[in-house]
Amino acid sequence: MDYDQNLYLTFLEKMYLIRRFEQKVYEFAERGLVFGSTHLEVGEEATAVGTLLNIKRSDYMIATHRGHGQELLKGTDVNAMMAEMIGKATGICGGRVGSMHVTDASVNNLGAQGIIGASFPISVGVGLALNLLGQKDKILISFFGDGATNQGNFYESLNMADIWKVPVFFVCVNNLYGMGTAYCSTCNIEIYKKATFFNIKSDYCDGNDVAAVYNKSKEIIDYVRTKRLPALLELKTYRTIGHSAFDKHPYRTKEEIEDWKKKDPIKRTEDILLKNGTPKEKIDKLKKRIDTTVDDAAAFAAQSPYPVYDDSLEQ
Amino acid sequence: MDYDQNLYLTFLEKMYLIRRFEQKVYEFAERGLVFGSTHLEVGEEATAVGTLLNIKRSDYMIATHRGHGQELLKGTDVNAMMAEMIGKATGICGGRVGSMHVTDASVNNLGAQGIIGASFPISVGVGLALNLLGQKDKILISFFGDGATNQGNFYESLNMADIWKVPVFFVCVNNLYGMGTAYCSTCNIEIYKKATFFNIKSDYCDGNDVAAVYNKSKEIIDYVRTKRLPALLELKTYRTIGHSAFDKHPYRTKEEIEDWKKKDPIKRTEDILLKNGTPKEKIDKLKKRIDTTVDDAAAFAAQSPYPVYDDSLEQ
Amino acid sequence: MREITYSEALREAIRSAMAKDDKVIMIGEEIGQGYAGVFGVSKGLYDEFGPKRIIDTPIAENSIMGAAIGASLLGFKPIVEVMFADFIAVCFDGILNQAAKVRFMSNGQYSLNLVVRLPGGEGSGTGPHHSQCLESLFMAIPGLKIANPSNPYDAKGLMSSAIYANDPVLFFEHKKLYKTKGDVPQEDYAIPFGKAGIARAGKDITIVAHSYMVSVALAAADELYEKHNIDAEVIDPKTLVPLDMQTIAESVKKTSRLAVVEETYLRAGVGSEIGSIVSERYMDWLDCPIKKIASRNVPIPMPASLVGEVIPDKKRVVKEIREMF
Amino acid sequence: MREITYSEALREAIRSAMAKDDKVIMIGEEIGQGYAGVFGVSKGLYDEFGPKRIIDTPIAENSIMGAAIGASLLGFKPIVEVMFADFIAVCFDGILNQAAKVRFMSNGQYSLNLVVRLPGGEGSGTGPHHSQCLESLFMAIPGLKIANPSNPYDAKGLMSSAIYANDPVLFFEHKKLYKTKGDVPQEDYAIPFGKAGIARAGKDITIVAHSYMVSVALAAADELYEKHNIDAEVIDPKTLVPLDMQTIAESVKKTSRLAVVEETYLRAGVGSEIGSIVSERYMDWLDCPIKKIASRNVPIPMPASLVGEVIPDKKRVVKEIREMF
Ligand SMILES: Cc1ncc(C[n+]2csc(CCOP(=O)(O)OP(=O)(O)O)c2C)c(N)n1
Ligand SMILES: Cc1ncc(C[n+]2csc(CCOP(=O)(O)OP(=O)(O)O)c2C)c(N)n1
Ligand SMILES: [Mg+2]
Ligand SMILES: [Mg+2]
Repeated sequence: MDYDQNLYLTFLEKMYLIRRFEQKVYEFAERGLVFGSTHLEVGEEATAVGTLLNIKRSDYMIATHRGHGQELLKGTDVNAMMAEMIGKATGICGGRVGSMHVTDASVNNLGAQGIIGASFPISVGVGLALNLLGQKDKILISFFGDGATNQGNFYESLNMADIWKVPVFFVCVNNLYGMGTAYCSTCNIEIYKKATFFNIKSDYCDGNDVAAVYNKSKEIIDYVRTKRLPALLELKTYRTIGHSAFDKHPYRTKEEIEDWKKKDPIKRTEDILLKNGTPKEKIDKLKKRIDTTVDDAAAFAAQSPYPVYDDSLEQ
Repeated sequence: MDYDQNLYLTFLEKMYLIRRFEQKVYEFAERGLVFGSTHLEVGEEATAVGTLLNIKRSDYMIATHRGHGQELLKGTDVNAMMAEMIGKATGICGGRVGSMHVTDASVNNLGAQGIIGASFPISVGVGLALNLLGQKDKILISFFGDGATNQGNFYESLNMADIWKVPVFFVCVNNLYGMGTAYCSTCNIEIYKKATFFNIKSDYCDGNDVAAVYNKSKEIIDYVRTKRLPALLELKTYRTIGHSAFDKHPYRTKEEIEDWKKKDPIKRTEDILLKNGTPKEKIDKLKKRIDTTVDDAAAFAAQSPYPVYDDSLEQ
Repeated sequence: MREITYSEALREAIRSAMAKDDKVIMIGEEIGQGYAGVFGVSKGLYDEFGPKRIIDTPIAENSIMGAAIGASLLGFKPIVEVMFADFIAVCFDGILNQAAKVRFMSNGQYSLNLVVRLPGGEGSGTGPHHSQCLESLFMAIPGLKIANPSNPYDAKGLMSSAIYANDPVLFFEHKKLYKTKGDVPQEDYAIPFGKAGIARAGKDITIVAHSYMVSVALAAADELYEKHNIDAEVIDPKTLVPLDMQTIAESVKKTSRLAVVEETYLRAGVGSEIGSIVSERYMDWLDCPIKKIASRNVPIPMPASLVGEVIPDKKRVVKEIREMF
Repeated sequence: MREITYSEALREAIRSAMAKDDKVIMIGEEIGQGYAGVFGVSKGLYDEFGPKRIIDTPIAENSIMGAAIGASLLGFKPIVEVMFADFIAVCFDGILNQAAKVRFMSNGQYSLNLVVRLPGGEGSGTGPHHSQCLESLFMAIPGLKIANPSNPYDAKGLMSSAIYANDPVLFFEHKKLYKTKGDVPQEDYAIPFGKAGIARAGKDITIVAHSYMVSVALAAADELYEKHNIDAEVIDPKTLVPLDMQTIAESVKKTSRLAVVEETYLRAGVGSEIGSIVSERYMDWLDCPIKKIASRNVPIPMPASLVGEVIPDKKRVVKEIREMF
């Protein structure tokens, strides 16, 4: 693919949005305003951006517990996202469920599960429904982590995806760990290979190279969309922060973390832009704009009221 | 392997025992004496016999819902087996649970599950325990059907078996159907291949050829026992009767059934014995002896009392 | 009126909904080409609606439930057949953590039309893995509705409602009822959730029973009336969630006595819930302590000699109720 | 006496059993090399006992439960940590259909020593998938025991008993209790199952509460006493199965009033069970209707503004109990 400045500026804008958004979430968490735990994806932003820039608003999505980027990229309003993070009534789910469980029907985001592995069978069901509807265009993009692929559900659902031929794009964000457990200590098989067992088109790429993710996804999404068949893409990446906001991640070495920080997808993209002649001022301006968007969202969230209990919630 | 008349006579004796035992169970069922449903394995007898003749009494076993042969071959007393079939107090489980759930601790039969797929994780646990005990000899033989291999548990447990290196011999009795559903309509992968995905030694053979089953099992059991590693064997066979006693099996063609009846493992073994010079009278005598054993067991069962409820059962 | 079986009544409701609304589909093991349902409920539907509407699956309960949840999120109205209610344990996460919580967690952005058919109860020796009555467990999970028809008429009417309930419905059927017959109108009708029925009017004691136990309670009531001069009112809640406490209360007000008869277990059973509500709200109306007549806390055995002691039967109901007078 | 936390008390019981009996093992996610348990319970145990006794697993709850059941069949005494109680749904079949039924189905040939540790309850916004109190569901499953320590002393003593209970024990812990401190003897001791404790003696009303709600009930009792002249007796059952109805009954006999406070749901909750038993057997002793004070039937929300309305707090307990006088 030829170098396209505008595309790289979009990569940068979107990844920077996620980074800034999560920095704000972290600040809120430090101030004790985030209920429960929140899972940030610092270092992994290229995975959401590279894939979802190829996905239409009318496509469906199932995100993960580490899904802020996925949810923002699918198109959810930044203000409503931010308000949800701190449990405000103006949040996209009325503030009921917070960071881990964002659903946004207006952009066909079907909801993230706090139960690792639960999304696989549901994804098959969504694919089945698309088939039954005779859909020739819409697909589902279904995200999950490396750790999730050890749940029996994963394999079972891949088999179902194969025999029912569902138009589902399975995207594994492989950040090498599930909490404190290295994937390689839990399974001897590379993740993308697991799908090939089930005759499902499967591939992998550097998840910190946003252009690579973008190009690979474009190709696979095209396959899923036109062939109406499942496919899987494994994105190798790394979270340079802890599993949840205040996890000190002692299970990883400093060196490993520092190594990966050097591969930061945002930094890499900026470098490419600069190298290709984009003026630094242009980049600064773009960032400034995002900063304002996020600051405004934070202000909006902070000023919003908490939800009020009402008896109609009883079931 | 050289032809060994005694071995073939043993094959015949054991397979004929299972066949006669199940004919009696069917008779009891016709008379309304079997509670619930019972799953017969007419046509599949070579799978239990060929494998379990290589298994020691001190080894552990997990049988299936179609497990009469497995349970008899592991060494459970025929009288106690028969009494269990019709829910008598002298049954191996006090008559409480009947045909589908035979447990016999005295021969390390850990119990059969009525829930398809439930045995896989338990098998891994038994293997784990054998490892923790530092066992250098005992292994677990764990039976299951083709249909069961579509449960997520199956794959999950194979992965665990691989990473924990458990001494478990997984034996798939592939009779081509799970109830009325052909395996080939539920999965595009051959079963023995599924284990190879997980780097587990795996093989298959004609499940109606008792000598083949015997020889292949011998080799694999030796591997599991000495290497202390998991392995899988797929035995291709067929039940020439219905799924449960009174199932009219309309989901299969007459031709298919008749074809398989020609491959009956008992008939095949008898033919080999006769061809190799064993006198027919010897075979008849052997059968007669089994007939008496089974008739006696049936009489014992019929005469035994039903269990009596007592409050100590409350939990 | 025309008599049909409980199985046929269920099928009629499903068939009619499928004919009118192509979003209604069935998903399960052996429901189409294999057995047409182990209890024959979907007989003929595969031929009529084909493999896109009557969806056979591998033995993979998690995928069955996931398929239903996913399809429901996209506007379908799936009817899942879990072959035996006991197998719901395999896909319990789909029930507890996904289906039941979709409406709440999405802040009402999504809600599910999703019927989970659960053939439960003991049926002549089906044993510990194929006999359980699990409805009391599920009462404790907010976000689910629970239907439990006791006869063909209710089976058809409750199914018609369940398909459009706009919340997941656990539809508990009973093995011993499938072949029972009763009057069922040909035309469509819906029985509302949360409205109990009076299966037998009486003045001396209120017996609440659901599913198969309604017929046991009715048989006991006959004997109590004929032999012991006790005139029992038998209430059939029809749905355990929502539960029509008003009808139960009105009956208790009249009779001053309450017994709950159930095949679910004694501990934390339906009787515990109903009994405790009555003692919370209507204690003054009671002339004697309530009585819970339920399965003893034992896994369901196979032989009749044990089953008869574990699960309530007419004899036990009569005996226990006589003790209340 | 020495004060330690609830987490430390649990660890002390486990550590001591592991040191004395090499059949005692732990199995779970992140219990060894990763987090040493998300709530730190197994801290240091991996270093002391190594990977053969503190067994880390992939994210695969079915295999965790299966590993424990299988090992237990061969004589081990596994202690499973299910990271959050909510995740038991993933391996529910292992609980309902295997573990709970082994003793019965094998006719006593096998019985399981198997402790399933279940960190439950709401903890400052843990939300719908990480906050549930599910103990009432499991009360309805014969073959399981249920322990629910409310303080460090009980945590240690009940754990010591649970490891040798000879039946599967669901050991419900509570997120809000892990860091609470209390007096705990250094030496080993076991608290028997089925023996309730009197957390506060009183004469005017019996409040039954378990797990974290004991402290809420105690705080409410203090306020009731100081501000409203109501002297409440607080009973902590310690184990819900077996349940010590005798201690509860003796208290009710004395106070003539009963309230049950719980974080489990109102519908089919612990209060339903206890309330119904009291009205069955001890109705005459009651001066007023029983009261069930429980979580409202809503999935557990994240923000405090909603949680405070769903789960009982001191204010609600005081208010509801005052209404009983
Ligand atoms: C069924 C279940 N088991 C365990 C957990 C606890 N848990 C939350 S996130 C997580 C790690 C998931 O790892 P992975 O899938 O690689 O995603 P990542 O967090 O690395 O993005 C675990 C174990 C859970 N939420 N659900
Ligand atoms: C979890 C679960 N789902 C469904 C069933 C119903 N069922 C009993 S046997 C059976 C078929 C099993 O097929 P297979 O594993 O091939 O064994 P086979 O009966 O052919 O010997 C099914 C679906 C069950 N018992 N448990
Ligand atoms: Mg990961
Ligand atoms: Mg089969």
